[in-house]
Amino acid sequence: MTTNMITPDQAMVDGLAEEMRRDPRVITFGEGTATKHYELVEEFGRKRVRNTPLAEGIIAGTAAGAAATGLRPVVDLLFAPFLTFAMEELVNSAGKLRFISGGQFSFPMVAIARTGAGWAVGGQHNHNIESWFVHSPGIKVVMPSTAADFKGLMKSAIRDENPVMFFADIGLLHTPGEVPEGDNVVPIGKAALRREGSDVSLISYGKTVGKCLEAANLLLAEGISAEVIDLRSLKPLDEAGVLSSVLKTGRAVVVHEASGICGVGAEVAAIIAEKAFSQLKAPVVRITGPDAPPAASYPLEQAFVPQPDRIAAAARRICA
Amino acid sequence: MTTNMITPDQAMVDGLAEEMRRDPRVITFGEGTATKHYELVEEFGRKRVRNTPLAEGIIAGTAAGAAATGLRPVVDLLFAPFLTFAMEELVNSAGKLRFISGGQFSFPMVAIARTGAGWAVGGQHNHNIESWFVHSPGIKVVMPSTAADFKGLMKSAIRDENPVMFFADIGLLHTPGEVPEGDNVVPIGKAALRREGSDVSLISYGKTVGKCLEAANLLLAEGISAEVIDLRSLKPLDEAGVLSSVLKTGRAVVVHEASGICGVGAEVAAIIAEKAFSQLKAPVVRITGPDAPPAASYPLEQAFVPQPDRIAAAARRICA
Amino acid sequence: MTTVESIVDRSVTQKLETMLLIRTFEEKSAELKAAGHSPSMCTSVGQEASAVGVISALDERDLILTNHRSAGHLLARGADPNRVMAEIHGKATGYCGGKSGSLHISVKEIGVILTSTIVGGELSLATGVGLSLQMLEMQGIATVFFGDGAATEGIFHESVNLAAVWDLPVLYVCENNQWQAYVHRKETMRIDHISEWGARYGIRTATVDGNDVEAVAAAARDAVAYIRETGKPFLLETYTYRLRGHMEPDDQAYVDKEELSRWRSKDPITALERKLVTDGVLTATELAAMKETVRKKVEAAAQFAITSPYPTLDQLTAGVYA
Amino acid sequence: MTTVESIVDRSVTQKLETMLLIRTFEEKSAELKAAGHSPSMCTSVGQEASAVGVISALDERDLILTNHRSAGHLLARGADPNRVMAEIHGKATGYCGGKSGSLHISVKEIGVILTSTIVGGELSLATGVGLSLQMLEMQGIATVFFGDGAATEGIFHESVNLAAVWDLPVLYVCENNQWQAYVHRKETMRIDHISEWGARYGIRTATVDGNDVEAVAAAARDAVAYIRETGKPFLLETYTYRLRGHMEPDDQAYVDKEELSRWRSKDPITALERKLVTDGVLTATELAAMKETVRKKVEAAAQFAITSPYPTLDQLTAGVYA
Ligand SMILES: Cc1ncc(C[n+]2csc(CCOP(=O)(O)OP(=O)(O)O)c2C)c(N)n1
Ligand SMILES: Cc1ncc(C[n+]2csc(CCOP(=O)(O)OP(=O)(O)O)c2C)c(N)n1
Ligand SMILES: [Mg+2]
Ligand SMILES: [Mg+2]
Repeated sequence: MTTNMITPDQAMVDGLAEEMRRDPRVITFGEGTATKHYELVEEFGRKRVRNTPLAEGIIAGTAAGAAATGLRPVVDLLFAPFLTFAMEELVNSAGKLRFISGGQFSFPMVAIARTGAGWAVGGQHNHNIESWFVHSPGIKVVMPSTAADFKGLMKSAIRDENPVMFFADIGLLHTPGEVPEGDNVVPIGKAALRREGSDVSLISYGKTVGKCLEAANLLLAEGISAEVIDLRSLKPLDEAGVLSSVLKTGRAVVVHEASGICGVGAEVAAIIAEKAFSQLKAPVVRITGPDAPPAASYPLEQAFVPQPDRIAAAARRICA
Repeated sequence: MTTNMITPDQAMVDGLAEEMRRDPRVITFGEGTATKHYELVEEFGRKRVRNTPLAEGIIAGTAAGAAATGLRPVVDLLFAPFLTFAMEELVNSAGKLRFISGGQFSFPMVAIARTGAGWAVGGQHNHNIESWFVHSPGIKVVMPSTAADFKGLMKSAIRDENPVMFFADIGLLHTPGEVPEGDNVVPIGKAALRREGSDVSLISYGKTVGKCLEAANLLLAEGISAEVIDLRSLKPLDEAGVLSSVLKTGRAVVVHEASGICGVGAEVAAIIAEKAFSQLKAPVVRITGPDAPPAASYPLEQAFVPQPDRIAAAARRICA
Repeated sequence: MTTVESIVDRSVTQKLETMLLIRTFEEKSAELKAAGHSPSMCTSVGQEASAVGVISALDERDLILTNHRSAGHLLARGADPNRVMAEIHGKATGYCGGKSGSLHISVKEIGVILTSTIVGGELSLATGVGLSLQMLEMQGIATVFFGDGAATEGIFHESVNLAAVWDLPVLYVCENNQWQAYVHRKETMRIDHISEWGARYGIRTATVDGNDVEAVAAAARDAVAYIRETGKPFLLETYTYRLRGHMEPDDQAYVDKEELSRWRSKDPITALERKLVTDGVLTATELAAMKETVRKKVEAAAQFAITSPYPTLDQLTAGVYA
Repeated sequence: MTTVESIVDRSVTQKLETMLLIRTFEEKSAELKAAGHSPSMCTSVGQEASAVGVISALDERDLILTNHRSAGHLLARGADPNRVMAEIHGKATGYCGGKSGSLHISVKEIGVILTSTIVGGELSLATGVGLSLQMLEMQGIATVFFGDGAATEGIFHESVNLAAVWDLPVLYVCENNQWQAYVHRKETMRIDHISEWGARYGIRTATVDGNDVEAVAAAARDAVAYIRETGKPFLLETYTYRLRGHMEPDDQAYVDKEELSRWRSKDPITALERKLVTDGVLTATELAAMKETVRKKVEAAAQFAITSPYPTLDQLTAGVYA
C-alpha cells in the first residue's frame, strides 16, 4: 500500500472530501469552513460547504435536524470549550431523540472539536471534555493519535448512523504522518496496539500515546517491557482490547491529558479493576492532567500534559 | 437537638431563607422562583427574589457576573438537562475564570438542578450529569440524600467562595425526613457513614443510598455485614472516608443512578483500585443506571435505578 | 399508514370537530392524571384554534416540529388519539413505545418529527429540517411551533437568524399564550409581540388572533404560500392564552383572575360553536352529535391507553444507538 | 495601585496618544509573535478610536468587560503596557500571572474584569455585573465590549433582553468591525447594524462612526449620562473595520481588496493626526515626539515581557479554588 506524509489536519479534510465525493448527502458547515476550505467549496459548491454565523448551538442543532431528515452533516465547532454552547443540541437532541422517539429517527452526523495543549492560548480554548460525551448516551466519541487514524476515523464517523464527536488533539494536527492511499476506513470501537510488551500496559489516546511510546523506550532501557494501547475510540470503548492486554501484562497505567477525575481513564481503570482483578499484579495507576484549567503560559501548558518521565516513573513503581 | 419532619424540597428553601436572613448579599432567581416561593418574595422583596426570562444561559451567566462583583446568587435551573444551555457560563466562566485571571475573581454562587427518576417525564427532564461538573475544574458538586443534608449542604454551598452545583434527586424531594432545628451546616467534602458493616462497603449518593440501605438489610439476613457510605459531596470527594471504609471491609460496590461510563462511580472505583489495592479481597463492582436515556414509562424509569436486589446480588457475588 | 390527506379536511366544521377533539382529549388526559393513571402533562386548552388553523394550511409533504404542549398539533395533523393517549401513559402501544411519555411525542408517519421538550429544542432542530428540505429538494416546508417563552431563549435568535441568512423554508409559529410556566410573559420581555423580534432578522412576519381559527388558517395559508414561492422563512405569531395551568394539576393561584376571565370569554371553541350555529352552518343537533362522536373517540383512547401494556424491560436500552 | 483617574486624560491629544500607544503596542506584539516570542494573539488595528472614545467617557467607578480583542480596551483604561505584554507572553509578571495569555486578560485594579475569550462570554457576565452595581448601589455602570459576531450568539439576545427587563445599568458596546474571524459579517445576518437588534429589546441604541474618536466619545458620553440617570441599559454600536487579520499571522487573502483599501483610507489614527496638525492643535514636531514616547514605552514593554520569568510549576494548580 502506498502511503503519503500528510498532517492530521489535512488528513481529516481528505477523509471528509472523499466521503463528500462518495455520498452527495454529506455536507459540511461551520464558522469559517467555507473560507478555510475553499478547495472544498470549489469542488462541492457553496451549498454543501458553508460558512455560518457565530452560533455553535444552532450549528449543532441544524446538523441534528438535517441528519434526522436525510443529510449527513459534518460540522466544525472549532475548540472544545465552544461545545459548551452546543451541549443541548448534541446531548439532548442528537444523543437522546433516537431512543426517546422509540427509534423513529437517527442522527448520522459528525461534530469536530480541537482540544489539548499546543497553541498556548489558555483554558477557554483548551479543555479536554471528551468524557462528558462518553458519559452521554447515544453518542460515539473518537480521538485519534495518528494521521492515518485522523483520516480513517473521519471516514467511519461520517458513515456511522449515530452522532460522532471527533476530538482533534491540537498538539498533533500539524506534524505530518503516514497516511495510506485509498479508501482506508478505521473502524470505530477498536483500539490499536502501538507497541507490544509483557510487563505493563500503557493505555492512552491522543497526544499522550506518543508520550507513552517515549516512556516505553525509557522503560526498555531498564528492562521493563511496556505495551502501548491507543484507545482512539473512546465510545464505544474497546473493552476486550484493553482487557486482553492487561490480562497479559497484569499491570496498567492509564494516561491522558484530560483531568483525571471522572475522565476516560477513570472508566478504563474501573473496568480493569472489575474485570481483570484476579490477574492484576499491582494497582491500576492513572497519570493525567491536573484538576485545573490549562494555563496559557507555555511551560505550564506543557507541564499540564503527562510527560514520558512521569509515565515511566509510574510504570516503574508498579513493576517494582 | 430538636428536629422537625420536613421534605427535602422545603429543607432546601429553608436553608436558602436562613442564609438570606444572615447575609444580605444572598439573592435568588430563576424561571418561576418568585412565583413558586412567594413567601421569600414577601420576606426579602422582589429585588432579592426574582423571576427570570426563560434563558438558562443568561441566568447562570448573570449569577457568575454578580458573584464576582459582590453578590452571592442562588439560581434554580430546574432540571439537569436544562443545564446544557448553561454549560458555557458554569464551566468556562464560573469554573475557570478564577484560575485564568490569576485569582483576581471568585464565584460564590449556587446552581440548583433536579435530576433522577421520580416524575416519569422522560430523558429530557431526567439525566444524571453530575459527573460532567465533577470533571470540570473550579466547581464543587453536592448531591444530598437526606432532608437534613439538603438543608445543611445548601447552607454550606451558599457560604462557599466557589461555584457549587447542587443536584436534587427528584425521587427524594417530597418524602419528609428529620431536619435539626437551627443553624445546621453540613460541610462540603465529607461523606456520611449511614450504616456500619465489616464485609463490604456500599458506596453511593442520592436516592440509591436508600437502595443500598435496603440491600444491606437483605444482606444481613444472609450474614453479610454491609457498610453504607453516602458520598453526598461529589467534589471534593471524601477520598479518605471512602478508603478508610474499603480498607476495613476489603470489598466495594459503587452504586448510582447515573450511567456508569465515566460516571462518579468510575472515579470512586478507580481511586479504590489504585489506593486500596493491596487490601482488596475482590473486584470493585459498579451498579449503575444503563448507558441510555431514562424512558418516561414508569416501569422503565424505575428499572433504570439500581434496586436493592441488584445491589445485594453484586455484594453477595464479591463476598462469596 | 395514516396519511395526512386522508385526515385533514379543511372545512370549518371539520376544524371545529378537531378543536373539540383536542379539548376533550386534553381534559380527559388531565382527568386521568388526577385519577393517578398517568404522570403529569401539559394541555393546550384555549389554544386549539392556533394548532388547527396552522395545520390546516399544511400539506402532506410538510414537516412539523413541536414541543411539550403538543397534543393539539398531533391531533390536528391526524395522529391516532389512542396512540397519543397511550404514549402519555407510557405504554408500549404509544407512538414512541412509551419511551417519550407526554413530553416529546413524535409521529414520523404523519410528519410530526423531532419533538423536544427542551424549551427551544424544536427551534434548534427546525433549521436543519429546513436545510434538508432545501437541499434534497423535497418541496415541503418545516413548521415549528414554539412558545413565547422559547422566544426568550438564545436559540430562538440563532435559529431565526440562520433561517433568514440561508433562506430556509421554515414557518416559525409562535404560540404566544402569555405564560411561560409560572411566569407571565410581561415579566420576561419589554415587547408584546414576538413578531417584533422576528422582523429584525429581515424576514416576513405576521401576528394573528390565535383564538380565531379561520383567521389563523388564512394567515397560515398566506405564510405557507410565501414560503413555497420564495423558499424563505416566515414568522407567524398566534396571540392566544393558556386557559389551564402549565402542567397538571395547576390551581392557577398565581394567575390574575381578571385576565383569566377576560380570556375565558374569548374561548376559541365556544366562539366558533356560537358562530356556526348562528350562521346556520351547523344545527344544535349536529353540534351535539359532533360532540358525542368526539367523546366516544376520546373514551376509546382512554380505554386503549389504560388497558395497553407497559413496555418490556428489554426496552430499557433498546434503540439508543442505530 | 494604578488608578483610573490618574491615567485617563480626556483631551483629544491624549486620545491620539492612547490610540498611537495601542497601535504601536499591537504591531509590536504581532512582530514578537512572528519572531516566535509569544503564542498567537488578536490585534484591534483600525479600531483604536472605538476603544479610546468609549473608555474616555467612563469614570473610575465603572466596570469594563472585554474579550479576545482587548489590548485597546486595557491600554485605554490605563493598564500598564509592561504587564499586558508580559501576560501575552505567558509570563509571571503579567496581570494574570501568565495563566491567561493574550485572550482573557483582566485587570481588576482598574476595573477591567471578567474578560472572556468565549465569544459571547462577556455578554453573559455583564448582566450580573450590572445586577451587582444596581443592588449594591455602587453607582457605576458596566460597559461590555463585544463584536458583531458575538451578536449572532444566542447569549446576546438573552443578555440584552434581561438587562432591558431588569433595568440594569449596562452599556453594550458592539464593535462592528465587519468580520467574525474568517467570515464576513454579511454572511451572518440580513441587517447592517447591530443597533437594529438592540432596539427591539425596548432599549435605547445608537450607531456611531467607530473611526472618529471624538464622535465615539460624544456618543458614549450621551449613553453613559442616560444610563446614570435612568439606570437602564443602552446599546452603542461603533461601526468600524478590522484592518489586520483575525489572529496573528493572517495574510487576509480571503478579504476583499477593494473593501480593505477603502477602510484603510479611513484609518482612525491617520485621520486624527492629519486633523490635529491641520487644525494647529499639534505641530509635526510634537506629533513626532509623541510617537517617540509611545515607541519607547512599547519597546520597554517588549523588553519587560521578554526578560520576565515564566510562572513556576506550582502555578499549575494554584488558585483553581478559593
Ligand atoms: C430549556 C428548558 N427550560 C425550562 C423548561 C421548563 N419548562 C417547560 S415548559 C416551560 C414554559 C414554556 O413557555 P413557552 O415557551 O411560552 O411555552 P408554553 O408552555 O407557554 O406553551 C418551562 C419553563 C424546559 N422544559 N426547558
Ligand atoms: C464561542 C466561540 N466561538 C468561536 C470562537 C472563535 N473565535 C474567536 S474570535 C472569533 C470571531 C469573533 O467575531 P466578533 O464577535 O465580530 O469579534 P471580532 O473578533 O471581530 O472583534 C471567533 C469565531 C470563540 N472564541 N468562542
Ligand atoms: Mg407561553
Ligand atoms: Mg467582528
